[in-house]
Amino acid sequence: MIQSTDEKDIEIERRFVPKAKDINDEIAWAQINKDVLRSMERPRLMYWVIFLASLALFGFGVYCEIYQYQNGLGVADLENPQVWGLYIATFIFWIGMSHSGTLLSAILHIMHADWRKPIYRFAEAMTTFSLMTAGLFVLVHLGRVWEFYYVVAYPNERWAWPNFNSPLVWDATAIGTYLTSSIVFLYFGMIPDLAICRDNAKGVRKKFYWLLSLGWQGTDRQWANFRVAYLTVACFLIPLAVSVHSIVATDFAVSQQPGWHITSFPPYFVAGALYSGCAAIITLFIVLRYVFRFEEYMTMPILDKTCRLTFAIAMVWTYLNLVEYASVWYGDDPVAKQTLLFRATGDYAAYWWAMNFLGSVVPFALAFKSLRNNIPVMLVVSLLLNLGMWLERFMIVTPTFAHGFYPWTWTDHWMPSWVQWGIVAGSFGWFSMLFMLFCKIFPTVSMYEVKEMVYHRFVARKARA
Amino acid sequence: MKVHIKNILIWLSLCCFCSAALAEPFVQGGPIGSQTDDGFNALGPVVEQPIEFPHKTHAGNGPGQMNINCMYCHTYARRSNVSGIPRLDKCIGCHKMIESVRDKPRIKKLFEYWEKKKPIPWKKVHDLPDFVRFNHERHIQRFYFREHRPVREVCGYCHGDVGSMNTARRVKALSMGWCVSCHQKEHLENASTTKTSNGPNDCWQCHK
Amino acid sequence: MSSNKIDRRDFLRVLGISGAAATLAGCGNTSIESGAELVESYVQPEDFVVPGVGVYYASTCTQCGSGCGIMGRVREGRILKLEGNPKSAISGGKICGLGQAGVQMHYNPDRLTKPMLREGDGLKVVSWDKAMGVLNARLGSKSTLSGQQIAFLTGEISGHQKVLLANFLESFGSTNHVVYDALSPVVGHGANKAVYGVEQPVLQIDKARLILSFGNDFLGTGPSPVRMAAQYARFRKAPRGTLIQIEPRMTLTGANADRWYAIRPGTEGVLALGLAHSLLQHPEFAHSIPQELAAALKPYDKETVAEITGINADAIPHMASLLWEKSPSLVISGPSAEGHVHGFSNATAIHLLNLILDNRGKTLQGQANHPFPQLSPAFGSYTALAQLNQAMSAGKCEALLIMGCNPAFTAPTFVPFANNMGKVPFKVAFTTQLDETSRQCDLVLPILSPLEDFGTHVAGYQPAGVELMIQQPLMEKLYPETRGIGDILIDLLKQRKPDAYKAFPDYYAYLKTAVVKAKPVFKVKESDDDFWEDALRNGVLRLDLPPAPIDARVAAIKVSAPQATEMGMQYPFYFVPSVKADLRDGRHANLPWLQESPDPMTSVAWDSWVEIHPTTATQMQIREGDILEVQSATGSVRAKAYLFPGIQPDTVSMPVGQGHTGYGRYADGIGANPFKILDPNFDEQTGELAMYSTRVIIKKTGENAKMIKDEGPTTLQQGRKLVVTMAADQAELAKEITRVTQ
Amino acid sequence: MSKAHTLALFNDFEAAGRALQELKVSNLPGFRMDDVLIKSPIEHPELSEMLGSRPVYVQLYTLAGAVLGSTIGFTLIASAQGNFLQQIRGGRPIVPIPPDMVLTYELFILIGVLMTVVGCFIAWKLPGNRSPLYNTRISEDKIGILVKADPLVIPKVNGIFERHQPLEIMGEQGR
Amino acid sequence: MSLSNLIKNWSSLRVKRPYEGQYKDKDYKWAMVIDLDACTGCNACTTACYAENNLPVVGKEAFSKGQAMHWIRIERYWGEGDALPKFPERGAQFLPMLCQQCESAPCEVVCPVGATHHTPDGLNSQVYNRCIGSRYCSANCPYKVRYFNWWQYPERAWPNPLEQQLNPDVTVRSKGVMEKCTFCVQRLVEAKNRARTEGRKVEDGEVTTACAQACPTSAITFGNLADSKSQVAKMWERQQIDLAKDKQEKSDENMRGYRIFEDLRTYPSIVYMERIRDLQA
Repeated sequence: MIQSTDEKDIEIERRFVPKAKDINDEIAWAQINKDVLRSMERPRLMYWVIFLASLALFGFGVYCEIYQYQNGLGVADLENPQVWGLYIATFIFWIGMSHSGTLLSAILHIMHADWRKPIYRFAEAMTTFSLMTAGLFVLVHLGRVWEFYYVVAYPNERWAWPNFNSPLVWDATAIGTYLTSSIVFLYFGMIPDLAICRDNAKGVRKKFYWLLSLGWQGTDRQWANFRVAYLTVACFLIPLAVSVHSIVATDFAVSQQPGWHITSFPPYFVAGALYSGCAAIITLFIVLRYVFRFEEYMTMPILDKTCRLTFAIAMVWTYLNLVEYASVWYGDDPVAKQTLLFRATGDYAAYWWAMNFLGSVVPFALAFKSLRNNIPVMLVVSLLLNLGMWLERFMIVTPTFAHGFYPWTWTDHWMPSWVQWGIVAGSFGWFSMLFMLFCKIFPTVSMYEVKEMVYHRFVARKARA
Repeated sequence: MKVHIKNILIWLSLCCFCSAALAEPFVQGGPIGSQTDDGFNALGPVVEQPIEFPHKTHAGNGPGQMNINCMYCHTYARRSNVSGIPRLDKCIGCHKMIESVRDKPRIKKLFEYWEKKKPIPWKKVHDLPDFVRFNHERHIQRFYFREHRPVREVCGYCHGDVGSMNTARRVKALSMGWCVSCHQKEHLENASTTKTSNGPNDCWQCHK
Repeated sequence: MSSNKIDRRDFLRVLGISGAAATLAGCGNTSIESGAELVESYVQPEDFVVPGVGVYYASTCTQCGSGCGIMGRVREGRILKLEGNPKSAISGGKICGLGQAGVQMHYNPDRLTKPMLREGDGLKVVSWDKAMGVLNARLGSKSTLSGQQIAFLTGEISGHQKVLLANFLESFGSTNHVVYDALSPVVGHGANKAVYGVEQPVLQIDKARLILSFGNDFLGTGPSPVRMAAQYARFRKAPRGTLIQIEPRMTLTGANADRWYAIRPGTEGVLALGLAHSLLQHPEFAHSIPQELAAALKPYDKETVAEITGINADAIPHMASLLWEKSPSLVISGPSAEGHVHGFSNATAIHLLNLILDNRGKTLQGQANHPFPQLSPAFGSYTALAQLNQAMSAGKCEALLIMGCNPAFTAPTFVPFANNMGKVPFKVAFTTQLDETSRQCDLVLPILSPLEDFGTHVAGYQPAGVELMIQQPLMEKLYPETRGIGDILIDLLKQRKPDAYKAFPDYYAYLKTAVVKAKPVFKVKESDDDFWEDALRNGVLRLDLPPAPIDARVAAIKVSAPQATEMGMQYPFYFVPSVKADLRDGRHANLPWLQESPDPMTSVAWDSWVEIHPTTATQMQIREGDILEVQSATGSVRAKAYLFPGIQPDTVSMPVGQGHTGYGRYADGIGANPFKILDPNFDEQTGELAMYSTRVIIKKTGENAKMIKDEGPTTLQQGRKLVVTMAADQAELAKEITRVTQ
Repeated sequence: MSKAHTLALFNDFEAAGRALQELKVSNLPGFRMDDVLIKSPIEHPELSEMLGSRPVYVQLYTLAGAVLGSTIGFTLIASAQGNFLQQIRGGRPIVPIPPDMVLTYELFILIGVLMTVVGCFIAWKLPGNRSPLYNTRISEDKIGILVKADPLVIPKVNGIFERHQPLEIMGEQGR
Repeated sequence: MSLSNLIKNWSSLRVKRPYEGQYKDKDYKWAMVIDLDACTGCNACTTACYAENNLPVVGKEAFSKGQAMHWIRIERYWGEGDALPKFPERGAQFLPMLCQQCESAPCEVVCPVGATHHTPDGLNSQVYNRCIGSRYCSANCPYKVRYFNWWQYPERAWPNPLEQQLNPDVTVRSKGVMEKCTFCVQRLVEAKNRARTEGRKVEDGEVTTACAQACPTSAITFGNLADSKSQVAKMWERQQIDLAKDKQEKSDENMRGYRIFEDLRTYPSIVYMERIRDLQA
């Protein structure tokens, strides 16, 4: 019973066959191995350009952080009450970015959307690295980073525990859980591919992959357990991802501050997270496709699908955004209303309007097929969407501080100092550096899943014929 | 199937053990005054003092030792936050009467300071961090004056058996967990009652 | 104080502390360290000295002339904090911010620690022997100086220091004790003297039901702000009094007024006469003043007055009606009314209202008769400085001794004091810290801070009875090479008049003897030593004396026809220098707490600013933070604009006290000095500088900088219920439980 | 009794399937279908089905982990909150249920995920020796069938393999 | 210990505060009344606080960036109503704003390390050496009365010998630590210890805060709300303010007491008394 000849099965199969050809299903499996493994060898010049640029950015960020560490957070021009600045805004941004990996690998996996297969690996890597970046921001943000271990719940000679009521502790736990689970998920799903690497590597690399592949031989027992475990972890990961960003939202929503004390914040944050993550996937899709010559795998139809998904999420976000405004506007809280009005008309109005434009209007570019298939346009659009999403976070954090409950301490014109910008830029460098390193060490395209994809399509096509 | 259930049982018991260890994380200290090992012993460094003061001779209760009450010299302990170092004229008050040891090098040094009217630069042995407010007065009042515990026991709980040392040396960890381990114990309110209470658990009682 | 009568100075010496250094290690260090720090250890302390326990000593605050009694908290030999001394009626156990900062003057990092002698262009550190050698050579027994060749320039000074100083000058045959105060109260004193027969009548603020204040900032910069604030608090309790303040620029007192009127600067007298005119319409008051005076008031009808003063015509009869409804009332004049060319007549016109309303003896009383008038303070005046300046310029001054004032900073441009100092061959400054004036001197002697030195003070304004305030050291001297001014003077006097002073080994002995000599006045039966100990313990020697009556010299009040001030087109704005209660004339600009303490009205700190009315600013298109050039006929300064609604629209205002150039790290380079743009206008009667009569023009420089202020971008409550105001007729103060001071 | 291994490599699933089918019906003595392992670059459930039921127990571990995570999570957090240094915060109860639920939820997931993976590793019998017969082409595109059987039967098995055009047959003496 | 404690005291660990009559059975509940009609805005309290609590002087640069550290600040508002009047005819409105020591403080819940919590005396405490500087408390404070050490002040603010003025009873805060008004807890602890040694409770008037002590008009009254005979308790009662209510039911509308942002359910410990202006004048 190797292939189904049953008419009914074919019928069902056909209904789900996409019109566009996601991938060339006649591609040889050996070719897949060859193409992907090639990406881990000597790269294009562009790789080095990106890598060195990231390294330089990261270096500058490190310099800023050392400067800030030595002199105190005053160098960041933070003040009372503008106490968080870009750090928390960017923290949320990176946390949000991490949600795309889960979306692609877990949600779409459960829903059997197999077009995700060539691109989910790097999305997952993005999840992991953006979480690591977000974690860095927590540390950068702390006034006494050398005492950060006070947040960790462990028995100690002080007999003191963290405050479990604090959303920041929930944050720490949730992010810790998410990071651990993402790394486990990324690694676990990579084991068959690591075996491929092991089988094709030499020397130290072989030892390395040998160790990591945990003796994978592709036996039926391994596959069966692997499938179940992978699916289970994926199922865990979906509520986890939702909970993580909901918890980040509670950082704001549980407080009483105007502009934060909004019930719809958790779904709003989750939608924003998926949105920015998808936009980032488009960006990285285009970059990887070019840098590693993955045109065969990261095909235009897949980009098209990703863009359509992004557009759908953009509309969800837009809706939730409007819900937020509406609930404040029609709510009975004059202070919250005042803060909303300040966002729209005050010193930060330009950013607010830009955020709404970039977040809700620009994604309409994704609605046009001709634009979707234009790679340079998509690169620009995805970057703009990301900028919009970053501005969203900035507009959540800053105006509430600038125009909160207490008029005496309003800071209408506050802007961050170069140190903050430097650290934010450095975080992008750090992320992209890690990502580039990952691409050199691990297969960016899931070989075994692409093989599966190719195989199933091939079989289905033959059956149809 | 069986092997899996066995594995799971091993894991479960391991986790239960861990959780019990975490939920009940700390061993109890001994009762106050006991010199027993309460798990918070930490021998501090030897501190070089300007005069190597023999606590053993003054406060020890062995033969030939004088067994002086701690608070005879450390007079501030019962009325101030700090126990204080004895004032110089206190030392001189006795030692000008004791001719027999007058020529000992340490006593000579003492009189040198006295003649110059210079205070002796004693160094702190039990130096708590600057954000901690430890009140000697309250502890002495509670355990010495109301509960009538022996002075060696009351002082010795934190300072160790000073009567067996020359210059004092820290023997306890003085960590927060140690303080709390004692504060959470039930202590008699005074000598003539069975009513007990524990130390304050208000952070601002000790942190300033 | 102690049983074995150990001497106070011995006590400080014998304490002999080691290891009392304050620690800066904050909360960063969590480790237990052994042997890193020293224990506080004593040689032979008093029994009550317990490490870890603070002890309070009484003394006297010298931060301003009010003479508040203070208590200093001393621990481990260090003075930590000052509180009010409840035994003194002047402070009543309270203290102002200025007084609190006394410890910072004492611990100031820029304090002078060693004597300095001029060598070429600069001052060089020398030993005391050398410094005293120079001083003795010029002023000692072999001195060739005599008579008015020698001048001693001080700020407001009282008590035995003043006596000693006079004795010192007298030994040269000189009476040249020049007292200078940039914020001189002399015009007001003169007007008081002319109308009431006393220089400083006691204001019974708490007894008044209505206070009408013409620019008198008695809560901020008055003669005794702490005492008056306490009285003000009682004034506001049931039955609640009403405060009306009339001034061109809102002072702290104006900010607390029930009704605040902005008046055109210099026209306060016109308004007062207008009010008098209005009051005389009332039958009760119609015959309270001589007929010819009443006739002279005829032209002061409300329309005329309103046009001149810029105050709504209807407000004048309204105020008058309030004045006759709420009796007893109290009408007071203040510096902004007095600092004009016709300031004296402004003040007398204001006093006329009190006479009409018959407030004498009710809310306005004379000070108790002074048993020791020689200790009373000498008040500084501009004229004294101008005369000295003239003498210096003419080369008649051979030796100039300076203490406690800084004319190089505060003197206006047309008194080139700093330049003329060059013409004086020998200039000595006695100071705790180098300032602009002492930097010009040949010899600078570091004196003890007020918290290290003995002294006595008698406040010029004695609110209840008479208090002789005792100042005593609160800690051992911080720097070994500093000496008390008293000791230096005694040293010199011993050379000048050996017979009279050889009995006193030092100033302490002199002071003790002098105070003990006053024992009979206080009618106590203790021994001399006990009396002295008690005086030190209490910090104050009180005499409960009845208030003296005051006169009503209506004849002193001259009424001319109402005149409008001319509107100079070249300099369209009135210029009102404002005084910040913390910095005064700038002598406290070196104290960081006071620099950081925001101005109550604008919340600006660490800076100078130009207050300008929002309407005017809108017309001139000035935004907050625009750097303006304020130019008078005399000079110009630059400062940031601050849009301030509490100011008369034709007026701009700048705070004095900033703009130092040689007064230590906290004062230098902060703001601008508006003393330097004051015009040479003088009071017609007393010849004093009319500080509030300068006219300026405002020029935009096109630059803009961030305002250094505490408040946010809004000055409104934005609908938050932060400060809620209740109408007085709704409040039921009598039913409330309140804390009544004293 | 020692067993021997043999591994046959096939070009595609069809060939491997046919070979398996034949093995299944061959009823060779000293050979059990349980001892057959398929090694393939991708999962092929239909092929695995032919080997008979091979249950997966990973879910059990998941369940155990999830239960443990939630119970430990709650007890740990609540007892830490209820220790001697208990302090009221923000007027809330000292042991507030909603925040503890949030944290319990996270621990439930964390330990669930970790136990799942650990369960999978246990099912893979890690750390243990892998079968020595392996060909790197399996990870590329070939399908291998590994048979563990009585050494005497091995030639017969190989014979069956030979009938289905294997690419290669590897043999080795096993334990 | 903790697990058994949890089981033994489960019901008490589940109690929410404040509840009515919460402080009747307690020894201390520190509270304050500030009479805005008596406050003249003179800033004496601010300077007194600097002296008592080792507040660093941040200097011109930091002050201009809004990094000032005044635990008690005097705010000045202008009249509100039909737009801004041409002149502020009724004077300025001064408001001394300090930590309100909320019974249900928004800052306490959110501190990740529990550096701020509620003491049994009803104070909102801040333990400096526990603070890691996440600044969440400040973000969540509606009154914005928490101040963060943006710079390493110990070296900057007290050049020798200014550091000798430092109060040894109060920690000098290093960079990265949040701080705020403590109601001069060092004085309270000292008074309580003294009282306990003498076997009594702290009496009314025995201890007060630096600001209340300095205030020339005695606008600030400080005391123990749990002691019904204390001045503060009497004032609260007469002003008809109940600590445990978020909306006061006053039978006498003319009583001036109110609490700021009461409707946020922070249950502040400071009652302000309305400023009075004679509108006939």
